[in-house]
Amino acid sequence: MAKPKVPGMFKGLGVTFATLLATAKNGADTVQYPHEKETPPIRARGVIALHEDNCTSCMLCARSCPDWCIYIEGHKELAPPRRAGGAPRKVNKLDRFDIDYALCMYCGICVEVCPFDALFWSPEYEYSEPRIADLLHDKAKLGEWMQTVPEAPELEAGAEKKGKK
Amino acid sequence: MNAVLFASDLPYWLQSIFRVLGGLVAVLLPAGTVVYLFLFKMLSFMQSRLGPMEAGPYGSFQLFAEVGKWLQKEDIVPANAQPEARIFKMAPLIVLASTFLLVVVVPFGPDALFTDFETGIFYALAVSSISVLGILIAGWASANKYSLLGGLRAAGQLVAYELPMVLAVIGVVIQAGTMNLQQIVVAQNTGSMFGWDGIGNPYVLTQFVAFIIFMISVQAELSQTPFDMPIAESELVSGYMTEYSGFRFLIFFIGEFATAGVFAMIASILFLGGWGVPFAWFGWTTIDSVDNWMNFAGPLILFAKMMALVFFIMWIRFSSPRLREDQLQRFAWKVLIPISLVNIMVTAVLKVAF
Amino acid sequence: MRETELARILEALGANVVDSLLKPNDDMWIRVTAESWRATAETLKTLGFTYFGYVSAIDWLPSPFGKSEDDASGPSGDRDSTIKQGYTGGDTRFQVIARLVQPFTTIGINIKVDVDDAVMAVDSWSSVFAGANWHERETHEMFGIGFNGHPDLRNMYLPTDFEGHPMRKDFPLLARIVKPWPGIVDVEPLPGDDEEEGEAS
Amino acid sequence: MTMLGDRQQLAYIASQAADARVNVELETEGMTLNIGPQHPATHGTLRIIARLDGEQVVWAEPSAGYMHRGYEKLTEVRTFPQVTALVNRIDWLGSFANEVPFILAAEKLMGVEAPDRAQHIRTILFELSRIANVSLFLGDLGVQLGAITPVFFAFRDREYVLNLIEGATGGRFHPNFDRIGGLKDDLPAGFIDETRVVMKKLRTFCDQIEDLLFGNEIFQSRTRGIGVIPKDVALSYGLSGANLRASGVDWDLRRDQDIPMAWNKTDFKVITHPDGDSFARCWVRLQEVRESTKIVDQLLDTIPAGPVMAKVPKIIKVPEGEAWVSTENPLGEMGYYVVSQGDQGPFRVKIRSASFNNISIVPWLLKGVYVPDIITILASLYFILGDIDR
Repeated sequence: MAKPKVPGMFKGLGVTFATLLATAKNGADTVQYPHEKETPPIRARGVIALHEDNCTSCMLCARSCPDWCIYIEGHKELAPPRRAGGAPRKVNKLDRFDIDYALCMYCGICVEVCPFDALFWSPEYEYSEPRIADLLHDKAKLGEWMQTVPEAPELEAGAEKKGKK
Repeated sequence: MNAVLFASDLPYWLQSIFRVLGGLVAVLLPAGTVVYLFLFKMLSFMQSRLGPMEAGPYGSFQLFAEVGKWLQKEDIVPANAQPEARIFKMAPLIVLASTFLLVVVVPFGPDALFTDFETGIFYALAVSSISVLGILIAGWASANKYSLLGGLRAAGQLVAYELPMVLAVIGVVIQAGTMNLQQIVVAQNTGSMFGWDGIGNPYVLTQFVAFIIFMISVQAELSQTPFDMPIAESELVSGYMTEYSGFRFLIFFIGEFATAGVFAMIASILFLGGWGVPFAWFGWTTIDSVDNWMNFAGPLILFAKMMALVFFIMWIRFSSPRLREDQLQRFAWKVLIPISLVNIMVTAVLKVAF
Repeated sequence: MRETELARILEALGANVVDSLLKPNDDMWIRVTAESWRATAETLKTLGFTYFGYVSAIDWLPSPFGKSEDDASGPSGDRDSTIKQGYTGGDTRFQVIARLVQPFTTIGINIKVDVDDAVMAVDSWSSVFAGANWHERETHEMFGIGFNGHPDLRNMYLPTDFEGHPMRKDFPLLARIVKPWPGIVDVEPLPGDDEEEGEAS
Repeated sequence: MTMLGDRQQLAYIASQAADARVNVELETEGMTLNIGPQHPATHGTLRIIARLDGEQVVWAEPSAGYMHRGYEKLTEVRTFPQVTALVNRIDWLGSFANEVPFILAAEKLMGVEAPDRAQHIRTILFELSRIANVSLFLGDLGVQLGAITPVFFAFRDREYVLNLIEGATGGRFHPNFDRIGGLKDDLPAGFIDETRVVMKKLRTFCDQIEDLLFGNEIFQSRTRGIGVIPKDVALSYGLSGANLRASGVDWDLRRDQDIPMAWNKTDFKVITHPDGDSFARCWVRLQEVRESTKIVDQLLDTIPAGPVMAKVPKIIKVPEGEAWVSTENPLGEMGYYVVSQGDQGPFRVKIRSASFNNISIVPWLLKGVYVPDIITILASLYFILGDIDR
């Protein structure tokens, strides 16, 4: 039915009153944060997790990070040969892999550019620190984040079947 | 209260202490409930959120938390307001004083009233314009361009809207035949509509135009949203209150909502029959025949009517944008005042005819 | 559609156009002489190009601090500093570029002009297009190109007492020099051949 | 749409003349008011120096630059993927819409075109970021004029759109989802049905705002006839987007330009308004949000299957050349002039953002206006500070 031509003021009052009843009846749209927590979607870029053994300290992520917030130090050492009689392999050992989340802008270039799939996104977001220096997550901390990395979500119908990370 | 007090012939100083405590309760209690119920809860529910929920069950102690917060905040006086720091500090007290002076004349029950002025409503309207002084002083003394603009706008607006308020009240006074608020309440509850005295004769029905004008002027006196040019937060940050902090801002904040409560009480006395229910229901004929329990039920009835009126004030405040000050001045002078004059004339003619 | 439009423009501007380029279903470029800069604006406006896009400048000198991956604080001796202009050529280091559009056919045209290194100034468009006022102020403070006839050529973004023109290629980007780039190492060759001896960081 | 009757215009001019006569008599020296970088009405840190005579503005001049981050200088030392991550911080409310013209310019230089499915998803996310951007404008408009409730409706319904964008791209505000040649990933499962539900919510949001704000007589008296911009002045200042369409210029880059996006596969109305005043600009934006929801619905029905990434080498060196691409961003026409000399990063990027031109008209517009109208006009022009200062 055509809406009655009510003067604008009262239509406005009607809208606010209707919202008052709606909120009273079926609850507010807001989430009471500390008590109820909203789960972020699977792909949310919360924190970067490092899978240490994949990393060969090839510095690709450090070079392509726009904010230069990845600091990597490694050294070369001899690792036992793969095959029994083969020569010992020279392997890059990772000493230090820090990401400074005070500088990071969560663009995701490092995760994408890493040729060895050592970096993953995890939707974890509750890691704020009172001291800004503690935002420099070292290798161990980044390793801990690995447990929170979810499986890649399955894709919408009609998508090519190659779910990248 | 008078009867109770006089009967036990307490020394005069003890009576005045009771009166002071009664005044505090009569002003702060409505202010507290209005702030909690409307500003915290109703506003949030109208915006599909729950409002404060942390302090106490359903956020009931939020107001005490806020008061605590403001009290422990530093009370800053701007540097270049130093020469008139005394005046700067005095401004909020003037605004709050006008509220307390206003509540003195409000009757809560047949005997439960502070004073019974013969010219009650005349005194109330005169006293309510003191707050304009406080706001102008606050705007000027803060030595800040935005509060100066806010203060000047407030001066223009509050003066402009006192006229229609006074003229609306004259309509009621003509119909009631007296300026004494107690008599106005009695007149409304003993009168009868066309012979049927089922609901007494609340002036909201016969004086409906005056009621609308009075409510609009109250909205403007409190500088609530359609008329909140003085505290236009999107332009003047918060008008004359910008430079205040700590418990001075608390006084302004409490003043704003206490005045809303007290004005709503006066409006309910003038138009909705104040503390009384139609006397015919209980077979009372005059004020002396009203039973004693009315002294306790009266304040509650007045409180309920006041909350209903404040609901309307706040409802309009939360859902309408702001008028520009030349538009609201034009609205006051060219629309409200002529209509209230016409209303006075019509009431006078009808008063003479019947 | 664009061909006829370009022909109409060339015939209207006549000698002022030094060079023009039309990329099929892409865009049109013309380069005009410095003296005819304001005249071009007026004639184009009469030809229907009433929508003012922008006015800016390009500094064609390759940056002495090297490309994004090189080490900015290192010596800049071996980097080539030959100036190569883009479309419709040009022979000076600085070029002012502007864009106008016909609102109803959305045909746009990019107009370039060479800024003589000695003079470092071009006529101002603010009398023809009011929007050019701000753009020219920004170009002046960023590149140091003067605009004759501009009402007030104050700084748009930078503080009034800022010396130097940041968008010039030889203006150092301090962030790169102050903080050494974490990737300055003899970079490990791409992971394909891991036998090759590479000194890690 | 009501024509602004010439009676109304005459009344407005008469009232201005009357005030002018009054001012001449009581010649008071004016007051310079800094609507400073720290002010609730400027979306970000814009400072307006206004010389007042009483409540009326004699002369006003915005001074930008408090948020200047030097984007064009930064792009000279960044590679193309890094610039995409950088560039969606210019107009941070509709940030996916910033990446698209830059990536299209790079693709035009490379001679690569994104596959059909990628173009569809790009257009959907483009329209979603427009809805997120403009719905916040509708709420914020209420706050500028004093109504408290619309802004909460705006934030509540915009949250659904942001959750959609986060679900698909990973970032609510800075998706960084575009790559040269296509998109980083495909849509997560269940995205299409969720979007349809959200679009219905957005339409009810538009009706609520229309009842709450646009129908209100006070709102109309505050915005009709305020800040009137005639058509030719708008064109010569280079205004774009809803500000231009509200002055009666029927020009929408989505319909009039053929760029490799999926707009030409949908039919939508381009809304114009003859008055050119503040009310017209706000009204045009409200209708555009409704049109955007219709566009997204049509696109959701016609998404083709297929890959989302064209054949592009991993390390991209864009061949030499210059390209200009501009799209109809939520704030207006945003264009990139990318000059590349065959490296991993661009040689020079000229970022033509919409709000820079939209705000350059403010000195002309604010002459002889009341102080509250400054806020109304700024609200109706709708600029984002990052867009002005780059």
